[in-house]
Amino acid sequence: MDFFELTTEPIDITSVSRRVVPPECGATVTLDGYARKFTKQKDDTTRETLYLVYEAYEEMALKEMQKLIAQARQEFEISNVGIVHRTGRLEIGETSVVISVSAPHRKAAFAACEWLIRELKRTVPIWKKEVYADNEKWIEGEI
Amino acid sequence: MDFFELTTEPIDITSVSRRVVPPECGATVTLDGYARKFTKQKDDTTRETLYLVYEAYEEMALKEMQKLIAQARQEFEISNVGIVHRTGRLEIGETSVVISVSAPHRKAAFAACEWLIRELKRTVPIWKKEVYADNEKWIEGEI
Amino acid sequence: MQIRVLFFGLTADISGNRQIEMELTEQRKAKYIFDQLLLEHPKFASHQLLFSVNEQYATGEEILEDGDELAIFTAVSGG
Amino acid sequence: MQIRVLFFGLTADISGNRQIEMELTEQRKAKYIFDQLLLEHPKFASHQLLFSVNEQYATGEEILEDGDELAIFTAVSGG
Repeated sequence: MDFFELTTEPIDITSVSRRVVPPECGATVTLDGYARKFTKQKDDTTRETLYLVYEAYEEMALKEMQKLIAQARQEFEISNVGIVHRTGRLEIGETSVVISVSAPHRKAAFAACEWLIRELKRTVPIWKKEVYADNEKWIEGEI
Repeated sequence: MDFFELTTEPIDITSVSRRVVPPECGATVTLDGYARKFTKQKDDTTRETLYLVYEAYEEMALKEMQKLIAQARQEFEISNVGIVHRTGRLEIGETSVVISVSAPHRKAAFAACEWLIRELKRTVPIWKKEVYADNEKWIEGEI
Repeated sequence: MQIRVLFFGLTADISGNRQIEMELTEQRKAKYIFDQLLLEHPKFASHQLLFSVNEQYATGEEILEDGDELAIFTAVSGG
Repeated sequence: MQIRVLFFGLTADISGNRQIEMELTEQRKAKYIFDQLLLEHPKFASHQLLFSVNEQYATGEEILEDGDELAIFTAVSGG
């Protein structure tokens, strides 16, 4: 069973990755994305982030995740996919997104997981705000 | 901090993957390998495995894991690596190996994790025995 | 006919709204609404914006119907 | 001089041992021991075997010293 969820609660990586395991499978690959403490600015200085806020267009985000999983299934020989993205306030180091992909052969699981996170960052309507000591900034992706 | 361990206890994926997270990092990729219930035989029939037994040449296995991590650090721009392999009796679906790699850029984490599991299966002295209803078999790798 | 427009993140900050209702007296393409919002909020112009109609990415060529839900937002940055 | 040979998995099953001690009266290469074990256990011949000396993969050319730990095992299958 595939699944795709938004949550405001901390994400437990094990529970995500174990939910995609079917009995015939050999490997699960999991991407755990989390907040950086220091980010490089355009002028090459680094800035310390205090915490982050993620905001989602929830209904559309879930639809886009579902589309990504459908596309991944066409492109890669995979068994199950689980995607959980957190929203709301996140402390540094807390997991913002987990993507787990199980497959009979691990090569497909690696390829699909890497493809899914790249596409998620490009298409799923979720936005990140970095909050600094004296300021805050909505991060804009690249089109 | 890198780490590499053998354990006879169940492996908690979250605790492995979180241990490799440094504050400057952006992503951790984790490979979760587990026992298949059905394995294809050379004559193309499938066989049901009841449980597995992993045996390790422990001191050498740890040395080989350490070498793999050192090689991975030379080849890929990664932050930390954690490898935990379980030994003893494992039930179907239980995790036999977890490899977590953190990196500033997820591409390197994916590449290094895939490389590490491939090399681990080739070089680290651990053996798997599949136990069937009427029989059992030590699995031999490929040289 | 009435449509709804949603804003998120930066576009919500700039517009000062998370959601507005708009009345249309004749049939229009989505582009008509998006252009109007760009005029109303000049600060939008300095950002790469994306649009959606009924929770699907939109080109602007979509013919609007009563009850449609539009959204305008900056390039996504989740993950 | 005395050396130790370890067996794992299939080689332990075939040899009926997990560990044996061997006496050497003169200096030998590791190959000498491995060849002797292959002779002693003809079933080894139908498997692809790997060897180690002091927890390092061995070619057989290693000159043995007192207290060395050798091992003989099938191609690994962890993961």
